[in-house]
Amino acid sequence: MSDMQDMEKTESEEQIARIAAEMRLANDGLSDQDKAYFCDARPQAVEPYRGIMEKFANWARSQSLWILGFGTGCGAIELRPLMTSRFDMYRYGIQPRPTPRQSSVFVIGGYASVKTVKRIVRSYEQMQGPKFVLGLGSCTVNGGMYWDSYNTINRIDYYIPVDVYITGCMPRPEALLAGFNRLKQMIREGRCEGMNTYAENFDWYKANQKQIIKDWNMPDYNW
Amino acid sequence: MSLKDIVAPFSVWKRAFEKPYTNRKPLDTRPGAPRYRGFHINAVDTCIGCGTCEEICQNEAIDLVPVKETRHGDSGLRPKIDYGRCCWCALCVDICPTGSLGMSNEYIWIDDDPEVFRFIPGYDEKSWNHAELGYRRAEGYDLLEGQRVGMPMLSFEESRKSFVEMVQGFSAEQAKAEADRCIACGICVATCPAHMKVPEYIKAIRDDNMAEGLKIVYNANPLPASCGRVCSHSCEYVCAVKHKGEALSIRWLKRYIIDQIYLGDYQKILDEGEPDNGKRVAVIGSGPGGLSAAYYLRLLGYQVTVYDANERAGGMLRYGIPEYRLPYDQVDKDIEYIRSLGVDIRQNTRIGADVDFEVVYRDHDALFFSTGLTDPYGLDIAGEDLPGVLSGLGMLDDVTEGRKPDLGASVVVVGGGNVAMDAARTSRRYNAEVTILYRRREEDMPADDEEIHEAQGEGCLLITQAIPLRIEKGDTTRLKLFWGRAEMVSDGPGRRPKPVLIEGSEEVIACDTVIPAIGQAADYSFLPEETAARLTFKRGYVEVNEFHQTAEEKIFAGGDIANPKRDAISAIANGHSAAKGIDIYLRLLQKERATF
Amino acid sequence: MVDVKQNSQRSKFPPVDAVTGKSRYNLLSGKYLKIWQGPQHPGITGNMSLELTVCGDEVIECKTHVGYLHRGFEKLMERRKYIQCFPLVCRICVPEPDFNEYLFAAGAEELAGIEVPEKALWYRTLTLEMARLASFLMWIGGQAGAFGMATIGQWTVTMRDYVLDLFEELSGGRIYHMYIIPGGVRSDLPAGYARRVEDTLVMIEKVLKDIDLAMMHNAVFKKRAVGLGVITPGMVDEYGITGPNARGSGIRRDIRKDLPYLVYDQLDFDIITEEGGDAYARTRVRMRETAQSIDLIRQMLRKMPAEGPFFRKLPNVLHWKVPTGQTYVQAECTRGEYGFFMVSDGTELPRRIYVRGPSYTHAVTLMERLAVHVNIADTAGLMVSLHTYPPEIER
Amino acid sequence: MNSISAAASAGTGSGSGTGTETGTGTGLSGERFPVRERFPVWKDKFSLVSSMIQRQDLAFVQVPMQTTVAFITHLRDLEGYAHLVFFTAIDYIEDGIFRLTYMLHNYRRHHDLGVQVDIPREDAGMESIHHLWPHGATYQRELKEMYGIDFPGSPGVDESFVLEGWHDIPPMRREFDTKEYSEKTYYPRPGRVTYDPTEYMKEKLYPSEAETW
Repeated sequence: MSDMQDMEKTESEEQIARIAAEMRLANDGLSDQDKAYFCDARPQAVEPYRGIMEKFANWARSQSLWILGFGTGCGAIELRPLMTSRFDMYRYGIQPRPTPRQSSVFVIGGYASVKTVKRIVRSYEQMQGPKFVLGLGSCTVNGGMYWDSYNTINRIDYYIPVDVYITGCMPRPEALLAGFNRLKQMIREGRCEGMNTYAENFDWYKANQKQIIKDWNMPDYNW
Repeated sequence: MSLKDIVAPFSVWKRAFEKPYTNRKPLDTRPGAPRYRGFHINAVDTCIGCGTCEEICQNEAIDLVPVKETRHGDSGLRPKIDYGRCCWCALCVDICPTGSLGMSNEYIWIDDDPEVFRFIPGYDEKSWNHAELGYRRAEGYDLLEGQRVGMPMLSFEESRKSFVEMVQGFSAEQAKAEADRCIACGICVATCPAHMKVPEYIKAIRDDNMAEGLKIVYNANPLPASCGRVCSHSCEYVCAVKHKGEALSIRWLKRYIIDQIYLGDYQKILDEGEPDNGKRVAVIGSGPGGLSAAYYLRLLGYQVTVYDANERAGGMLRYGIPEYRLPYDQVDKDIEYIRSLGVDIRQNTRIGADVDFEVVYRDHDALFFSTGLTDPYGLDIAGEDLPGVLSGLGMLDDVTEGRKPDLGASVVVVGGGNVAMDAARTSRRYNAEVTILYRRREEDMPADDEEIHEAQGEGCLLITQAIPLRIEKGDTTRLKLFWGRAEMVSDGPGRRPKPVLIEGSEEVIACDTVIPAIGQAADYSFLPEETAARLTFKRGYVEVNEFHQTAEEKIFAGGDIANPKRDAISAIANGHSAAKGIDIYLRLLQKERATF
Repeated sequence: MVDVKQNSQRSKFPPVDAVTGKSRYNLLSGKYLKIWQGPQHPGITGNMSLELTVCGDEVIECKTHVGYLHRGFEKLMERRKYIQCFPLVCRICVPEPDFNEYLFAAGAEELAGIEVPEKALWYRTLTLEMARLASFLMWIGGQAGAFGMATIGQWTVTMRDYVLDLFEELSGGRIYHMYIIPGGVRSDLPAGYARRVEDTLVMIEKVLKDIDLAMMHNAVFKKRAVGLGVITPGMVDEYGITGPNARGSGIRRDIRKDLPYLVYDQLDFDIITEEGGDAYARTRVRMRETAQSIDLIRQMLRKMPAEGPFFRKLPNVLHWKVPTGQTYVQAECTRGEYGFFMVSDGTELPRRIYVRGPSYTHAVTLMERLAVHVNIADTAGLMVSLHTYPPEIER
Repeated sequence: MNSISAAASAGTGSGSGTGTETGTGTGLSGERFPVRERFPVWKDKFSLVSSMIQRQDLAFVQVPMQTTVAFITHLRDLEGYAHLVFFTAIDYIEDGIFRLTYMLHNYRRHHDLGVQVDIPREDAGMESIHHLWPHGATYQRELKEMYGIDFPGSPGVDESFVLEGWHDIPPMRREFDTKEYSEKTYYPRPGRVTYDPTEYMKEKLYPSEAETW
């Protein structure tokens, strides 16, 4: 009897271990030596707080949007006027931050070349949640000007989840501000679930990313 | 480094007391500049869906989608813009031939769904649809040329002295420059009765590839030398470039291709057609309809015999159009090529008189007739049978045959069609003083605008809203024509106003000759009665199906007798359709026989 | 360290192994550290990166990595008609698109043998100088910001924004003007434009005075910029250095004077040079050229013809065949010699368009050389002082 | 400054002056470098294949592959063409060649000289010029990456420059179709449909087979 139980127990333990191993990321792009340095866990979807707490948290989040200071494309040029005195986005609770760890908003500044997509993915994954992505310019929607270029992607939403799109080439700083307002509104309504989408569809995103980033020499999830 | 370097930076603290540069409400207080290239607007009613915007868009951001009803000169398609592609360069606005496309100065469009950034400007409800401000093409900047390349023409002083062709034809540079204006939208193709691939042969001119051009032309029109001169060019009325000013000289460009190639070289370029399949088809009438049918039937492998009552082939092209518009050697060029393919054209063979219809009917597997309108309408007024009253067509016939018409010193032509203009201008070439009387207004005249213009230029006096009342013998001249003034009276909505005689307004012109040229009717007398009984007629026209087959399945008909458009190019198209129809009919028949 | 210095003196390159091409520094020794500055870094100009090997806080090897903004313009232009290249070219360099527009137009016009109306030449020059002004203003902010003086960036970027307002009024676009088209320009000046330009210039001049006090006479700035990244006159030809970077070393070269294009030969100005060849001298050159640009704009507004056409009709652009030929047109942009090498094979599509951006040599070869022995905190300042815009490097 | 009066005589065309030998108001005495006179000399020494004067300040010469680097060295050291403006290639796939273009500038004469050399496309390779100008190595790196032209001995020529992890044929080669590659790799957003006006009007206005030819 106890033998049987033992056997069952070991079986289920093995099962759990196997499932757990499957849940681990392979990190195939890394050398064995480097694998030890990096985490192999997957991103997890985050449960919202209960009731009013979540509402309060969302309000607080919407009031302080910190942009990652990464000008991925030409759209970055309109961030400068926004940061400086004429449009002064600091008064809206928006400010640039130098590192992904401190930022909550990633502004994809227009087109993204494959080389940049790799950095975008890396930076995005390093950002702490809750995090939001703003697609700036037509290029993020359907390739824009560079729809037939061999080196720029057409749709950023294949690689990272995007919350708000601002069309234009270039969108004026006002359009950007309006985009931030929209983002704030969506955050308050609790509709910006990009981060959870990413966690839930992690394999799909990862497959897309790996399809275009040919020399994958980083961990599968950069956390 | 000095003390100044330490102190100076502090001096700019004064800026702390200046008015801040910050815009307090940037979203509300700063609309786009008056010329801002914001979101697109489009006047969908002005737009003709030519697709030039799609053509120039380097981002392939523009699609053409069905929005309106398709009609001639308007494809019914309208641009739909993908803002996931657009770069707001506004080249589409610059090139738009109708000027319907513009840009508003609105620029904010934000959404969380990337699929929504596509819309049809002017059709989809958008806040900027009626924006006043925004980018428009500036005055003095234009990517398209609205002016035609001038066609070298004889001056009116010279032209009215002789029957030398008035339009002299483009030089190579002129043709290329004119061909360069084409935007290759293809709107004209639907309107051309023969659906000639106009943009393609114009491209051949640009590429200086005349052989290719000839092939494209002959694909739909076996009488291009004639058509290139006298076609009614309905294509030019719908040409997208016309919205910028003047339409392309499509007709003259076609003529340019033909003028560049000698008849002797045609055979090297054009397809000779299928080998003889042993079937025989008769064609009655060697006008454009008959010749077109004969040509395409020959290409399909049929033995074709053309019966024609006149001394020379060409029908109205030769006998109805004076030489200064269409020289006879050009008609010959077209006909000679068709003849060289093995089409048997029998002149001076009037059906019913020289050869029996029944014989022709029996000896051939199918029959196509396009005998045209040969019976001129009379004026139906008193004195019409006086000597000196000639029919317009009759006079033109005489001139073609080389007989000098007896016109006298002054001529009155009654009518406003092309035949009237031809009669007037021919009379002018015989040094007669010419007056043209027309019942309606000048804009109602069915003749081509340039015909009217040239007739007037050559010194013909045009009197509109004039109704002839009676003709009497003249005192010093041969005749006197009495006419009354007409006023235009509305004839119900959607119908053109009709002229009504103003009672008591009577004037008189003394003249030697009166030429009524107010239209013609068909003459079906060659048809035996029992055959005619089997065909159906409607208001003078033979009723035919889309393949120009009459109620009698072996008989096909086309040209002016079966087609209210009554122009050469329609007749050519009819002939082509009939050739296809005859081919289908005979092949089906063969199949049926094989199955029995 | 002695070894390192000798190495760098002997070689034009960061010391690399002749066989493997790899760095000679052994990172595993623990003596050196490799740091990536960019592409996600506030101290980098645009989207590019520097791979720095440091020993302590001294950079001993620098390698520039570009390509983050590569869109393959030259390939895309090979499959677009000439008129379709027109919206494309301005995107090659974001802060001053007009030079691209002008050079593309000039190249196409030269190949096609099209003469541009007199007024269009003035308008083109006006937009080029305004672009220069806008670009320099942004650069001044960047240079100051790289040395920790963010306030100046606040001023100048705002001033640049007023110039962009002028552009928006003129052309309908703030950043991508798409104003200079083959054949001329796309529109006339709006009514009262000259006045509004003048108002903006007055505002900018005032700010420039303040900047002179706050930056050029700032002990901190001087301390950091003087002696940083010295370009000796001998290096200029060797490294293909052009523009203010060369003029900062006392080399009198300016395409506007040497090979006058547009209406520069009708304007009164001098080539501005400074001695020293360091970041400070380059900053002075650019500050003075900003003022010169303002002066040129004023001259143009005064001398410009009021009447006449501003556009000459092209052949139908939908099938515009440019005759076979090749040409190279160049212009003096804010950073140096900007050029378009255009080859046409007589078809509707260009055979080859090569874009020569000055940043190409400045940001790669020159930066790799100058960054050696620079304090890591100054690399950003050095990078900015070379005034490089990555999109024109990789195109 | 007498620049205004000088302007009257100088071509004001936007670079389209086709070679009237006028002064340019730059303070440079006399006419531009009479490059035409140098051609025979170069022809003897470096077996020049052809030469073309595009503008008074721009000329192109073509040299054989063997003498190219010697010629460029000669130009740099003895003729004053010290500035390498750019170095690039043109793909003439139909002729099976790459045409390399070295654009050199002479600051004394203010003259540009494009030295062109045709090299076969198969196993394309060329002598390196990195020893003449350090930034030549950068150009060569780019050419290797974009066209697959090898420059043996050029530092870092095998390293990727702009692209990263590129496995296809070098993208600037003409046989590489960027649109096709983009469509198969980067998923254009679906759902677009367009109609050709000619075809659409045919469908609507004359669908009958009788009018189709």
